[in-house]
Amino acid sequence: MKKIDLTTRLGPLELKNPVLTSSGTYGFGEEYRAFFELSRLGAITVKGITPLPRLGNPPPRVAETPAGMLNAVGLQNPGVEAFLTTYLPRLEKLNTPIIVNISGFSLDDYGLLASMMPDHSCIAALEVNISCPNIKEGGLAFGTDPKSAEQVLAVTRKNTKLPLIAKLSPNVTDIVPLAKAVANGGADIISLINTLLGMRIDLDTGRPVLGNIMGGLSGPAVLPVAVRMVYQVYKAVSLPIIGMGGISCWQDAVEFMLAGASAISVGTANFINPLAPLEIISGLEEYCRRKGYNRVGELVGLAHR
Amino acid sequence: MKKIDLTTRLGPLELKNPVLTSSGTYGFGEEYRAFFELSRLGAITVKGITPLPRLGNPPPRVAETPAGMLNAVGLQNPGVEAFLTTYLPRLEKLNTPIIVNISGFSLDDYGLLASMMPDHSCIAALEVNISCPNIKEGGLAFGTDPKSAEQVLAVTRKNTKLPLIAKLSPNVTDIVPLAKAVANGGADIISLINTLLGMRIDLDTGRPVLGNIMGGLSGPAVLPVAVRMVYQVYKAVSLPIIGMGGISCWQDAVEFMLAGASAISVGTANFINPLAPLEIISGLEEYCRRKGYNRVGELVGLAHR
Amino acid sequence: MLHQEIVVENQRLAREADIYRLVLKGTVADTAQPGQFVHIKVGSTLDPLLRRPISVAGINRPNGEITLFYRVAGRGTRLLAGVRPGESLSLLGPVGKGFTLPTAGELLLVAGGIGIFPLFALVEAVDRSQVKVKMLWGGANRDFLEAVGRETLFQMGVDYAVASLDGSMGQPGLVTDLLASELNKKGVLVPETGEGNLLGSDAGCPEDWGRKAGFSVAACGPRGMLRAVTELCIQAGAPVEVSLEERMACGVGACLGCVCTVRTTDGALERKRVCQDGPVFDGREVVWDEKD
Amino acid sequence: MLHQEIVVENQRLAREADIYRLVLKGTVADTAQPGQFVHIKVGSTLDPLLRRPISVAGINRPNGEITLFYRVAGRGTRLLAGVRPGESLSLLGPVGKGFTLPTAGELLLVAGGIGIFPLFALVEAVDRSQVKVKMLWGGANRDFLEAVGRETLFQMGVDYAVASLDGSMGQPGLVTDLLASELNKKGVLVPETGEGNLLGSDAGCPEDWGRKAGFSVAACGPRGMLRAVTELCIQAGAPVEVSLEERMACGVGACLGCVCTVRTTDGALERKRVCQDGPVFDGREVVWDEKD
Ligand SMILES: Cc1cc2nc3c(=O)[nH]c(=O)nc-3n(C[C@H](O)[C@H](O)[C@H](O)COP(=O)(O)OP(=O)(O)OC[C@H]3O[C@@H](n4cnc5c(N)ncnc54)[C@H](O)[C@@H]3O)c2cc1C
Ligand SMILES: Cc1cc2nc3c(=O)[nH]c(=O)nc-3n(C[C@H](O)[C@H](O)[C@H](O)COP(=O)(O)OP(=O)(O)OC[C@H]3O[C@@H](n4cnc5c(N)ncnc54)[C@H](O)[C@@H]3O)c2cc1C
Ligand SMILES: Cc1cc2nc3c(=O)[nH]c(=O)nc-3n(C[C@H](O)[C@H](O)[C@H](O)COP(=O)(O)O)c2cc1C
Ligand SMILES: Cc1cc2nc3c(=O)[nH]c(=O)nc-3n(C[C@H](O)[C@H](O)[C@H](O)COP(=O)(O)O)c2cc1C
Ligand code: FES
Ligand code: FES
Repeated sequence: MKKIDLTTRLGPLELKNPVLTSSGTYGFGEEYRAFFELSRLGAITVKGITPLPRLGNPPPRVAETPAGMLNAVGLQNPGVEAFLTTYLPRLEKLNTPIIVNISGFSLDDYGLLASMMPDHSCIAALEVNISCPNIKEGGLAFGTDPKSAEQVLAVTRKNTKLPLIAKLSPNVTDIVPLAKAVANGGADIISLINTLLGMRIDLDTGRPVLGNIMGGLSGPAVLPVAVRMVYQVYKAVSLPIIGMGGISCWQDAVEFMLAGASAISVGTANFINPLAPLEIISGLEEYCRRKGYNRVGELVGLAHR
Repeated sequence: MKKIDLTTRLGPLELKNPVLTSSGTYGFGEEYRAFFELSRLGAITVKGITPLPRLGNPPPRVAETPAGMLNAVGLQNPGVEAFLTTYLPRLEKLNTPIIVNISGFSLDDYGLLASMMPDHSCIAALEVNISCPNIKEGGLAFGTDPKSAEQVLAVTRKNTKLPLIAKLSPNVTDIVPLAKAVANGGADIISLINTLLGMRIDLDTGRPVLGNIMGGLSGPAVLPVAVRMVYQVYKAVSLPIIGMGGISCWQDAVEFMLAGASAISVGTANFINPLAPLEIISGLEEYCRRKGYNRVGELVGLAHR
Repeated sequence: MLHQEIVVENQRLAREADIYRLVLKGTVADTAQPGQFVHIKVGSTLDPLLRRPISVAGINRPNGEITLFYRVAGRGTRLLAGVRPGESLSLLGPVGKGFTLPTAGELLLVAGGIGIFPLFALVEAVDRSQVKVKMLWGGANRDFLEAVGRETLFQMGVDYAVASLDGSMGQPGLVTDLLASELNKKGVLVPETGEGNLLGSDAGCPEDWGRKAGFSVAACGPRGMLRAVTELCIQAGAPVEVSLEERMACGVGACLGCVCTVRTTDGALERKRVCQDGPVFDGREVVWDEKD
Repeated sequence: MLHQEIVVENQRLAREADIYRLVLKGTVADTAQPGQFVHIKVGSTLDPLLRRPISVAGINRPNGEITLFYRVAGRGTRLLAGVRPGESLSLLGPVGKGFTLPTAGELLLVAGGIGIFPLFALVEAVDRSQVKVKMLWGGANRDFLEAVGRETLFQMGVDYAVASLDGSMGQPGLVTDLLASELNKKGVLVPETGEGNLLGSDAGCPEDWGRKAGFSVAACGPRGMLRAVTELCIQAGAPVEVSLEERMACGVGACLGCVCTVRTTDGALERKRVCQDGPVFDGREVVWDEKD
């Protein structure tokens, strides 16, 4: 059986394979340790970290939708200090590259978070979340205005040597100016998509289901929107892309890579099938073998031919 | 059994019930005649009409997605003249209010289309489509820029006395400014949402599935996004709303009405269950009865309490 | 148009080929015509969303039964394969414009792979005391042909010839090779001029030999094959009907999702709906290269 | 943690109540504890998407079987009801922190409606030669109570009292009325001061009577009931464990979707995960009014 080269280069970031798990869906990794050896993952992206601890939004925080789900967690996290002292040491033991997702409410927040992240630990990159729809104070605002997005990346860049991933929001009229802006700001990699803003109403109570009224839509339902945005960004910007949004099987992963993603990330699908990332790794390998490719990287962007 | 008042008032437009069928999914009505008496519908919205006949996009034009579908029909239609001479007389016979969906590539197009629509026929209103994602020449551009959107409505308003429905695109950062703009332009009613831009790639060919590469996402998958936008527009603008996007059963319809829609429209669901509109009418009635409402209109916007 | 029909049988024909025969009892049988299809809701949830079109392959009016054959191609047909006798399925149909039924002369059927299924219904429907029917059929290899329908063909007692790509059954090669020999035998095949494309109009048809000879062709299979069949029939001046496939949504002509491009008699391009204006089209009007 | 288990039985208990008993054979039984749940994939497609949490109601280690009871509440449980013996289901679990198993004294179980299911497992697990167990159970009416579990309770031979809203069975009223009488009988109930809310801390507990009296309470049911039970237990100075429900996504503690608000011993608010830190919580720590 031919061996397929799965290593993946994303600008300054090199990974053993292109399959990641997504921020907010994989806790701090440990929650999924019972299912398989986590070091088999390309990387783990941890829950969004803010400068101060956050309680997040009141429950209910999740609602099901056709082939998707809404969440309004609201960035519940222990804050950067507890993250560094309590969680990071445990993450070191997972023996996998860690990507830390950072979220701020001001430019200073992003600068601070970036400056506090050690560059000689398991942290392989920072994912700059400018796109969280579940908080009122900012987040999404940074992600919908190209100028602000550029500034966030620039201030983050100034405060760390770690590879920077800019995570874009799909809640925009045109994704391309945003992608260009974060590239100008100094992003090394672009990840997309975060969740689409949605809501549901409970027929019994007549009130919105979520405690926070609106929430972020994820899961298979959003896949066609995500593939489209990866395709558009690949065409317009030369940075490598981490594609996500609804990926639940290797076929989905191939679709994202053909559209232009150099790596892919599994989020909501973990909730249904914790083995999804592993199945995707072997599915990608098998697809390359069947199609006669030697490296998984050869798939990237083929749909643009 | 208590009789529920289903009549629905949308500004200048009064309908016998709040259940419509959506443009592009219901042909010119006749296609669904075999299933039930079409006069039972609140109204039928016909396929988008342009000044000149259009062949539309090359096939494939549809692709399935999780709980949804993409279409890239590209406004295939007979053109306004054939519409008036061939189709309108047949529509008269359906004995149902007809809403004509009009699409243009310039302000003049919209003005022309509006001026050509007779105001003493079965045509009960014009739906001004400023949001079609499947054509390159315009359409979507009008729907994403508030100023253009306002102009389109204004020029249409000047050319007809018929009630005007502005159909908004969900492919925008913020739906509210668009809704305000069409209100300023002279819209009587707002309908939303049109389709979300998406794409799929075929794993066998490695190429986009759709002949037009990208297409519009519709069906249950988009429901949470649509409900959210109806909720936002209801809060911000005082015009009545026709809600649509993924409605496939009466529960979905109730959700839209609670969010703020005065009427709802069934699109993709017709393809799976041609009886869906009828089932929704009786489901709405039953829900009102159970909850103790006398008029279906009492549901509108309740989630905002 | 909308029917809830009871599954009488849903059985795999052969391990290797993943082909199922599905027999349904209900009212579609009353009106179904060869070449029409039914649009089936698979599964009870919102995913997969759309109905699946499957051709009517057998029509048993007295029993109120239709027979369908399907290949497990993806998620939808896989779900369909799990349905058990006694359960019911929602069908929309019968839909579409079927094959013309000749009442005299000769009918040549040309099938590629599983394209044979709708032709079964045509064989059944033709009055074989008046019309001479011959089936030409091509497939990958013996296993496939055995699994898919050799037995059925045999039982129908219809004259047939097969071709297989690997030569393991019948003549090695394509079904269009069989057709070419057949037309040659009849002496109606115009030698190719080498001047290229005869498709898309009657213009290229030098003489009406085939039509005069009183035979017509009905074909179903992959698009490439249908194109080749049409080319041969144009050379032979024979009427040819082809059954096209296209991805479908509504199945009733409302969404314009399933179009193919045709050239009308006045030369203009038009987009016709495979579900309603077809799936059976005159091969000559089809524009085989669809570009914009 | 991820198991494919075989359906041994999946049977409706009674027409009117739409409640099913599901028996599964596999390895969850080896480690499951009363109060834990399994997270079940219903259906084979992407809709419905999320797993469904169902409490473990019976654990048969020797046979490798667990028993679940579920009410058909919506699309997911309706699909579950269609699963047949011999088919298999994907389970994630057993998940969560279950009930504390007392080894002496008295255990009062308080169940509201279908909240009785997880308590069945607790009754089974407690060593009743050492611990006195009594079940208090409330439901709408006799039909419901008969359908859901009177028979099971009877077979377990556990001491019980029931209350029904319409008085058609047992004492008319709420299960919390039963609890109040029980606590009164024991003489541990502090008369209400009228000074309001005792919830959310131990501060309001005047004396540790209940604890000293060697009995504890475990409750499962609607949130309003659990709150009332907790209030009574605080008045009685009795330890109380409640099993909470919240909408869930991952079921493993990763998504923070299923939180409830608790007040830690130092008075700070915290959001704990029902799936992992619960579903069983100390009633006193739960913040029953969740606002922001
Ligand atoms: C008029 C008509 C009649 C048909 N009759 C038969 C028949 O008698 N027996 C039979 O086995 N099949 C028939 N087909 C094809 C059948 O409809 C598809 O194989 C089926 O819809 C695939 O569904 P799926 O969910 O299993 O596969 P999917 O997962 O949806 O797709 C699997 C593969 O099938 C292809 N496909 C999907 N939809 C269609 C479609 N509408 N037409 C063609 N290819 C498609 C896709 O390109 C994809 O590669 C017919 C198609 C049409 C249009
Ligand atoms: C830890 C835990 C243990 C449970 N144990 C049992 C049990 O032993 N037996 C049993 O019958 N039910 C149990 N439930 C409730 C059960 O999970 C829900 O009834 C089920 O998920 C509903 O799914 P559905 O698709 O049928 O309904 P849906 O269509 O999803 O929803 C129907 C109704 O159920 C409610 N609901 C949806 N999800 C949940 C949820 N996670 N928790 C509570 N309510 C929900 C919704 O508000 C809605 O009104 C438990 C829930 C939790 C959290
Ligand atoms: C419960 C939940 C929590 C999330 N939290 C975060 C977060 O903290 N930061 C972030 O950048 N994205 C967050 N996301 C978004 C995901 O990382 C991902 O971009 C999105 O869910 C789309 O991928 P999916 O469809 O595979 O889930 C969250 C998603 C979910 C479902
Ligand atoms: C096949 C198809 C064709 C459509 N054509 C039009 C159109 O011509 N004009 C228009 O305004 N909307 C068009 N739409 C959008 C629908 O009217 C509707 O806004 C959208 O599909 C969302 O509703 P649904 O999810 O119920 O289908 C089309 C949708 C589909 C699926
Ligand atoms: S499938 Fe809708 S027009 Fe043919
Ligand atoms: S359901 Fe994900 S943390 Fe509990």
